[in-house]
Amino acid sequence: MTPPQTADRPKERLEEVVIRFAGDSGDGMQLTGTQFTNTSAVLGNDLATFPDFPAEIRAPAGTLFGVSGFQVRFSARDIHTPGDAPDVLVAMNPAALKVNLPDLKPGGLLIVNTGNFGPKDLEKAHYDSNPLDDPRLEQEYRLVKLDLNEATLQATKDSGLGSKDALRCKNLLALGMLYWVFSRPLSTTEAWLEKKFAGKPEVLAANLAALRAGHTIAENSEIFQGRQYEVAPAPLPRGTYRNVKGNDATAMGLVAAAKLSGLPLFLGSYPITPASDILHALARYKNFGVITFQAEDEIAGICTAIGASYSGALAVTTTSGPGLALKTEAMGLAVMTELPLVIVDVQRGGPSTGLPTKTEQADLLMALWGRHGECPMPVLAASSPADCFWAALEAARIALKYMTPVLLLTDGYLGNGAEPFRIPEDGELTPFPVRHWTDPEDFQPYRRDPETLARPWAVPGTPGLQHRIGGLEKADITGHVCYDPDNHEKMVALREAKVMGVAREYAPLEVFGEASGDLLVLGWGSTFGSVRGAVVRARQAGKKVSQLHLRHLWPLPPDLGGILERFERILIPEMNRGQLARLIRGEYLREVVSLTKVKGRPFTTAETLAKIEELLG
Amino acid sequence: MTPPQTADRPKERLEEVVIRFAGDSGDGMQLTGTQFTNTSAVLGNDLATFPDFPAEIRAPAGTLFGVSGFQVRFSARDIHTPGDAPDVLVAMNPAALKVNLPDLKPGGLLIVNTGNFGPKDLEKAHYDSNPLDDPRLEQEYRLVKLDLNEATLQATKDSGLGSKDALRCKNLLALGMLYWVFSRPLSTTEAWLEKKFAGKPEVLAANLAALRAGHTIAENSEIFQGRQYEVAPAPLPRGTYRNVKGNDATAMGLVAAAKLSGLPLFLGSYPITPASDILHALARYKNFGVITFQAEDEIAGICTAIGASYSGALAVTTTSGPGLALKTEAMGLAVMTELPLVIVDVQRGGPSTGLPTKTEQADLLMALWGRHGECPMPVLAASSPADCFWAALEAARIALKYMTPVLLLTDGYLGNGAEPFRIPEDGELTPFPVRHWTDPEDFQPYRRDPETLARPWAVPGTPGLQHRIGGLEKADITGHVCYDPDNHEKMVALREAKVMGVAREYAPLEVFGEASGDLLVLGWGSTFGSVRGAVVRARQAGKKVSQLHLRHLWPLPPDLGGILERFERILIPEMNRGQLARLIRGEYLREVVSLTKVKGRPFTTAETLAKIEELLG
Amino acid sequence: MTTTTSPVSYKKKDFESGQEVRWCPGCGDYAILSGVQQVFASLGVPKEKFVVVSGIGCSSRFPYYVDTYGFHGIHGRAPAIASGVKCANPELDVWVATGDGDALSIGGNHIVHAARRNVDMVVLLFNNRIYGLTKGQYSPTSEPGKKTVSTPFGSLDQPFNPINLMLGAGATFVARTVDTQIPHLKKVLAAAHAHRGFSFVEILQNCVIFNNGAFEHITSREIRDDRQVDLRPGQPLVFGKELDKGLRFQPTSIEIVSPEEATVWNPSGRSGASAYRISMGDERGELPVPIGIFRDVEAPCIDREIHAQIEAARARLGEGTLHDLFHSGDTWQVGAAD
Amino acid sequence: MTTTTSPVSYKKKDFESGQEVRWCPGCGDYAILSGVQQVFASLGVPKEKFVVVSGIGCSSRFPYYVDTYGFHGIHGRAPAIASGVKCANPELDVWVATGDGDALSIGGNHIVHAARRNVDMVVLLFNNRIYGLTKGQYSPTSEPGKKTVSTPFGSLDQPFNPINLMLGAGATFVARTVDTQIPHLKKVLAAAHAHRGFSFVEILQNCVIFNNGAFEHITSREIRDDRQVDLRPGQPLVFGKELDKGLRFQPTSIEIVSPEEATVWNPSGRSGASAYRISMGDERGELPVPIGIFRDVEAPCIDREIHAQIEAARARLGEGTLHDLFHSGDTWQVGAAD
Ligand SMILES: Cc1ncc(C[n+]2csc(CCOP(=O)(O)OP(=O)(O)O)c2C)c(N)n1
Ligand SMILES: Cc1ncc(C[n+]2csc(CCOP(=O)(O)OP(=O)(O)O)c2C)c(N)n1
Ligand code: SF4
Ligand code: SF4
Ligand SMILES: [Mg+2]
Ligand SMILES: [Mg+2]
Repeated sequence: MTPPQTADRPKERLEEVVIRFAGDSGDGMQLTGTQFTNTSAVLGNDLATFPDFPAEIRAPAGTLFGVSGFQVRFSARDIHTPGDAPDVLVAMNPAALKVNLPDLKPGGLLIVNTGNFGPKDLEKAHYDSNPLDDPRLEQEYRLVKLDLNEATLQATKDSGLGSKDALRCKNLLALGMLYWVFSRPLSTTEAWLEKKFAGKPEVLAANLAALRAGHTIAENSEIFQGRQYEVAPAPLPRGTYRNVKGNDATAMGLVAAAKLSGLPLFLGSYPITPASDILHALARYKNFGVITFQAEDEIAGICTAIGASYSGALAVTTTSGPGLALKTEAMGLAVMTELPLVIVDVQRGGPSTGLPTKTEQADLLMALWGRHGECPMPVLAASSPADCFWAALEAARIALKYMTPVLLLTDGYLGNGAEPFRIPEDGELTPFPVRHWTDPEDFQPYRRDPETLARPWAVPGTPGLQHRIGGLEKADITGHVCYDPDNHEKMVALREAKVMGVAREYAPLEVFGEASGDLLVLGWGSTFGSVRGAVVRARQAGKKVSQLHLRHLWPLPPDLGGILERFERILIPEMNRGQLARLIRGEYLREVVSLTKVKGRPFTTAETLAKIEELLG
Repeated sequence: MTPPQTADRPKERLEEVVIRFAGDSGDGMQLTGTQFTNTSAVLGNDLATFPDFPAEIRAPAGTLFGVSGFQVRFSARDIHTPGDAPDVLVAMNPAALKVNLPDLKPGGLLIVNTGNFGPKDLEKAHYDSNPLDDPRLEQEYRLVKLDLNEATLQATKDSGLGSKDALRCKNLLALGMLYWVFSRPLSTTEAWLEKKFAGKPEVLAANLAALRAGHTIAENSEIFQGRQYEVAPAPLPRGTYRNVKGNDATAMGLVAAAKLSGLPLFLGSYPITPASDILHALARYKNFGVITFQAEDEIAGICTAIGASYSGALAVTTTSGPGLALKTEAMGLAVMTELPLVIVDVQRGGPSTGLPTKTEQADLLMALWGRHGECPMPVLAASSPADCFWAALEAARIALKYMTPVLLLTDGYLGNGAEPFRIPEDGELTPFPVRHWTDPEDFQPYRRDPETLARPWAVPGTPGLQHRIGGLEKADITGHVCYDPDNHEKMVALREAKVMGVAREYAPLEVFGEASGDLLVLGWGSTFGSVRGAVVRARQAGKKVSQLHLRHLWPLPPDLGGILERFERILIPEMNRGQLARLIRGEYLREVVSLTKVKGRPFTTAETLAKIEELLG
Repeated sequence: MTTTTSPVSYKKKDFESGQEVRWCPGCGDYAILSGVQQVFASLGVPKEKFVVVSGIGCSSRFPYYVDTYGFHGIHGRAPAIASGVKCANPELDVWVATGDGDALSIGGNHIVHAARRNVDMVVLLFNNRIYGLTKGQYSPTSEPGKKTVSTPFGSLDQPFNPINLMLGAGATFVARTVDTQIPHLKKVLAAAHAHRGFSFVEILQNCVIFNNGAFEHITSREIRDDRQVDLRPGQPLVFGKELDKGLRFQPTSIEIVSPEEATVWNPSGRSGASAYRISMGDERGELPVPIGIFRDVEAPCIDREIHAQIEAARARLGEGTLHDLFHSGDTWQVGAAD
Repeated sequence: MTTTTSPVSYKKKDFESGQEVRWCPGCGDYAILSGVQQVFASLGVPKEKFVVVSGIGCSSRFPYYVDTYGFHGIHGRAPAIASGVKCANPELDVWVATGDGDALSIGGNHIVHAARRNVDMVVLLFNNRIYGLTKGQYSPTSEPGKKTVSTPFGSLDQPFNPINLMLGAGATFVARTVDTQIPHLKKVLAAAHAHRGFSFVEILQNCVIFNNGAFEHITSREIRDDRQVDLRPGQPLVFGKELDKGLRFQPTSIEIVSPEEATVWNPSGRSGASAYRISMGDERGELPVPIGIFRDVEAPCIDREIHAQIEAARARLGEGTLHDLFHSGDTWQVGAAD
């Protein structure tokens, strides 16, 4: 948003806007951001959001490490990331200002709650003097100073709420202001408040009053110089949309897979940031027949899932890096017993406990090779919050079809971020009904389907199919324990062939841009959006650059090698130290340029673009 | 051994002989083989042995899966493997015959205990008729049939032992016979028996009687046609030697490292085949100040070791594949806290429980990349049983010098196999005394040594150095918890740089054979011996082939790339599906030929040779 | 544990899998196997409903020898795998075979959690006080000072008392029996099966190879009547060859008394405090070692509760459909509405 | 736990690390931190000897705030890390800070094994009956039916009673105290420290954010005198505002009686059966909740025993040298002998 130089009454049309709400953990910034998002979604904007909250539950008020932020980008175009730098920053206190101001675009709109700029607040944010007194602030940004506390107390004084509780509504007041600035209706938020505080009329009244007061203040006072903006709906594919967070989309994908396969869904999991939300989401789907089992640890999480898979359920386990590490041994058991299982790893900053609330893509090689023995497994990755739905569905489908564990990689950025999700239309999702084996005629637990190499799934309770499985090497066909050297080699090869066979059914890869050129930007996972943004801009600038984004990390798509050959150079941006690059080099003996970032933060479009420009001169 | 066609009184000289003892688990084959080995060692032969026992503790007598074997190769030359095919097979029962006969060299000496060839014995071995009645046996092999049971009962009848116990001595009788055939003295075994059965005079008498009877029978009866052999001492480097199993050598290397560093040794471990013997060996070194802590599981094994490392000990944890999988998460903690730690993985057949008593090299990629987040660690491998000593010593030295966990890979073949070990002479081992940090002056737990990048090792109990470490990302220098994006990237890079820096001090790689040529056989770990044998023979046949064997798998040696360039082709034999091959391809963009074997068994020299010949035409 | 299927009649051999049994000759596991097969045949449960889950160890080979569904898992994780099996399908009759190392060393956490959750299964702990399969290291039930390959100078750990550990974890059925006392074993296993919920049975088992005679002082024919007291629900605590001795609970101790004065055993008190007390024995080791049923109380089983909760949700909200799944939040239209 | 160093005098602030404390305002952890710092200052142990080890959780942030050696480990593994610290150097004064999830969910096995081995350390279990750090899932000590983010329809698990679990594991010192009762907390921690061996202290801790008031019914000022009984070694079991009620042990139950008739509390009986009994309470919940010292018995500590065994071996065999290491088996010469 680059506001025009002169103040004008008619609404200005903007292509897109990035707003960041920042305040204390207790200031309700996540809620405010979510409300703004939902309202904008209903208006038909394309959207992407990214929350960024502290590792602490309730860090002490006013501290720098306690700042909680929520960024939303809403657009009249098709967008793929929550945006690099905000156009608008709402800073509820000095700490929020200090942490976030460096990101605000020059000339951006800066809304500051002066009510929290007392000496103590400044001290907690390690400010020597009041930054609002610095004249440069007003020169560099469009500064709007308002005592939101005071305004909120005024607005809510008839609600019947004490002043402490009333003050809590100041985020709604800020929201109301922004609704006016960006020409959004209050109705979505009003409806939500009415539902949420149905039983608490005083709280409801106060919140509604604050929201409306914000709107009125913005409209009537001169603080915004009457400048109001509009962002038109985006030309998204037609359909019904909802906003989804990545973790919720993963959960939905799993439930959809259960429905489409006709199996009950079983989740064995142990809470861990940033994966816990998948557990939380699935726990709510009780009337969908979903079983969620909060296990004693990650090992029990996967082992209960393996047991449930043996019992015939669509079994899933969800975790993040440290938990994936703990599941390693049991993943081998799932490979050996050839039971379907979906393992979701929502990657976070490592190694060890690392940066638990931050994002990273550094579990890729572990997902591929981090098991003892020859232990192959399909590995998939989701590329956006809404894509988590499709990726989870695909992971489950492969697991069931091939009788194999499948590893799905997402990350903290995808899991917590949100964007609009087009709801699949009736008939768009093809059912893949799964029938357990029931025929006792010459049943052999390791006799394979000739096409998929899947073994039959015979579940306890089925008469006549009693058999034993386990982690020791299995004899081909019979599945008996077998130490024979040749059988071992054969079974190792069969397990490998089965997994490699999954690649046969991939749809052809789609290159964005020309099918050959100077540079291919090859990516996987959550870098999709920033790469797309950068490639679009580089192409607009006339560069011969294309983008290829991988859903399947193992087995690699059969047409990948050919595509790589058609480009002069390959650039691989990753939030790690070059793990996909290592895989591609080893697989295709192809030199690649690795762009790495290990900061617990996603790439910005600008960073990727800079690298493209550097390479293409 | 190719026995000459005519029977001759003077002893025939042989270059080398491979003997395999095979019988029931209860027949004492391991003991018999070990005694033959020790006696031959004292005679100065070069030696290599390989035991091969069933997964069952005491499999039912006479069954095929209960056969226990022990192969020893003794030689007048420098040798590196226990040999491909035996020259001599001792078969104590039909099952042992059936399992082992296919391996015996044509014309080889076959000694069979006819006392165990009753109908029941034959049935248990799934023989329809008595194989001894098949005339081909006598045509194809030099068959010696003797009722060892009867002979043993005769020999021991004055010992005072009941016949059931007396029969147990039949392995000694067989041993006595072989001692005569190969001109070995009885004294080593006699002395050993006297020590072992000091408190049991009747058992001692019976064993001695059986041993001597075997010798006498061989000498006086005509069963060996008076043919006696000699194998001269091998021209080994001068020095004092002892025979060592790989696992014992690993234990000795760790104790030596403790002595040389001046630190107490702490082992936190959980039993698992084939690694348990390292625990057993270390548990005996109490008067060396060694602490062995048998933990509740592998996670506790490594966590107690990490705790002990924090307390200032040389800390070690030992395991095999499934256990390594479980230690994955804690290995990340050791990386983040930058504490010295040696992790030994005695690889076995996988995936999952796999083939627990068999050998494999399929944990390499897991050792390199099998941890969440960017989690680098030096990885070493031992190449022969005796080399386990040197590899363990080196692993400990690196861990202490660089303040890092180090992973040492051996395998079941190395761990259980044995060969002569030249005892280091006084002064041959350089001490590397470790001094914990004690200086409180401006102490910072993450201030690094500028050369090694190691952080100071300040141990609890040291006044003035109180500090906190843990798994969250650390601020550079201070080690405080730090979520700063740039610091994270910096620390990831520093940890990587520290590990990569280890390569600076490697000795130059030594190529066996010319420094360039048509083919380089590149190996790691226990394939060393079979590759060496094959390369020697190919070179004798005039091929331009050389061998390079890697001690350091990560970081890779800086001179490796240059060496690879000097060969037309690279062959990588591995007991996996091509893991080193993948690493080399990715690292050097160099095409390689992968020779893989996943049978739970080591490569034979012949297999490697065949591939070399195929490649070189 | 109960199942809702109609009774079927079987013979022991119907539960023999035909796989060659690979334990050492003389191993106590053989008798246990035979006892379990007899019990299975007697329960009237269709054989396809049985699932035997195990970890790793000699004892964990158990499932291979029983002709039912079987899962030979990984070391220590059998209770977790079994929890998954049972919670996914509560109609199954789930048994766990595990060793003292498998269950109490590496698997200690899973077994206490399965107990706490009261997952409806029978756990058979083959306690030979040693690691058999890995060739003789001491285990968490080995006596202190034990010399083994891993403790050549004698172990320094205090052992667990498995009964107390399980009582402490809240197990709703806790019992002990002996490999060589098959009638007792069968009686105890039948009771364990009849119990609805988590049933833990410690079986004293002889490992002839690595710990031969470990329980001789309790189980040998000559002395066992004096060294054992069978905890029989509703029966007085009497023991001795002639049943001529009894045990009586005092406020903070247990006394040996005449059979008439003996306390009547009640394993169904909610607290399990008496079970704990009798299991601990006395300081001087004079009291006989209890076998039989320490605890047997009713409590909700998580496996059934899970499904009940699902049914309740379905009853209230209707079976969730794909449409519900997608439309549970705010939605909006792009393009023409349908 | 005892250390052999000379006493030193400290103030509480000597144990403040100066790191910004990052718990939620009002969290019970603040009071516990302050109590522990006071206790540390009072023990006469040189501060460099203290090592505080933790796992992961809000409570596991503890080591950062105490100016001693500290190790913030990984989730659930603190007892194992601490066992290594202590066994490598028994002179250290080792403390573990852990939460109900950290210690009893993922870490359940390590804590029972540390207890069994009697590793000399003090374990502080911050029991808030919830997962704080991961934002409010139920924990193994949460009450059944609890609605949390991971159990929106109510949890179906039965909780552990941590005291019973630790008694069952054979812990030699077991106690309970309360975040808001600092004098009691200090008294109990001092006793835990004085105990030579594994000392387990459950601290009832309020999580203001996710489980506010979880212990109100036991700890609120108005009712706590009637709802708590302090187990004081050698003192009668009395309670009530006016100490006007007592508890008396009966053979299989506990009665409320007059103070004069109250049983004198003895936590040092080997079996721990009385501790188990009083911890279980009664079926109707009428008995007050015990705090204080449940068990306190002497037993060998593995950390010291390890070193004693090494010393004994050294005394018998002499300190092993490199030469001994290499020459312990048969050797032979190649080439001229030296
Ligand atoms: C992860 C892992 N760690 C260790 C082992 C090795 N292991 C197999 S069984 C066993 C212990 C067996 O003891 P127990 O459970 O008492 O069974 P038993 O053989 O005595 O019946 C061990 C340590 C393994 N298979 N997997
Ligand atoms: C291996 C692993 N699994 C899961 C987590 C996530 N996690 C961190 S703390 C915690 C539970 C915290 O609960 P509790 O131990 O009761 O501590 P509190 O925060 O309540 O003090 C969990 C599940 C983790 N860090 N590591
Ligand atoms: S080692 Fe022991 S427990 Fe294992 S099969 Fe043999 S006798 Fe049985
Ligand atoms: S979430 Fe609860 S336990 Fe954690 S710091 Fe906040 S109040 Fe304390
Ligand atoms: Mg055992
Ligand atoms: Mg908690």
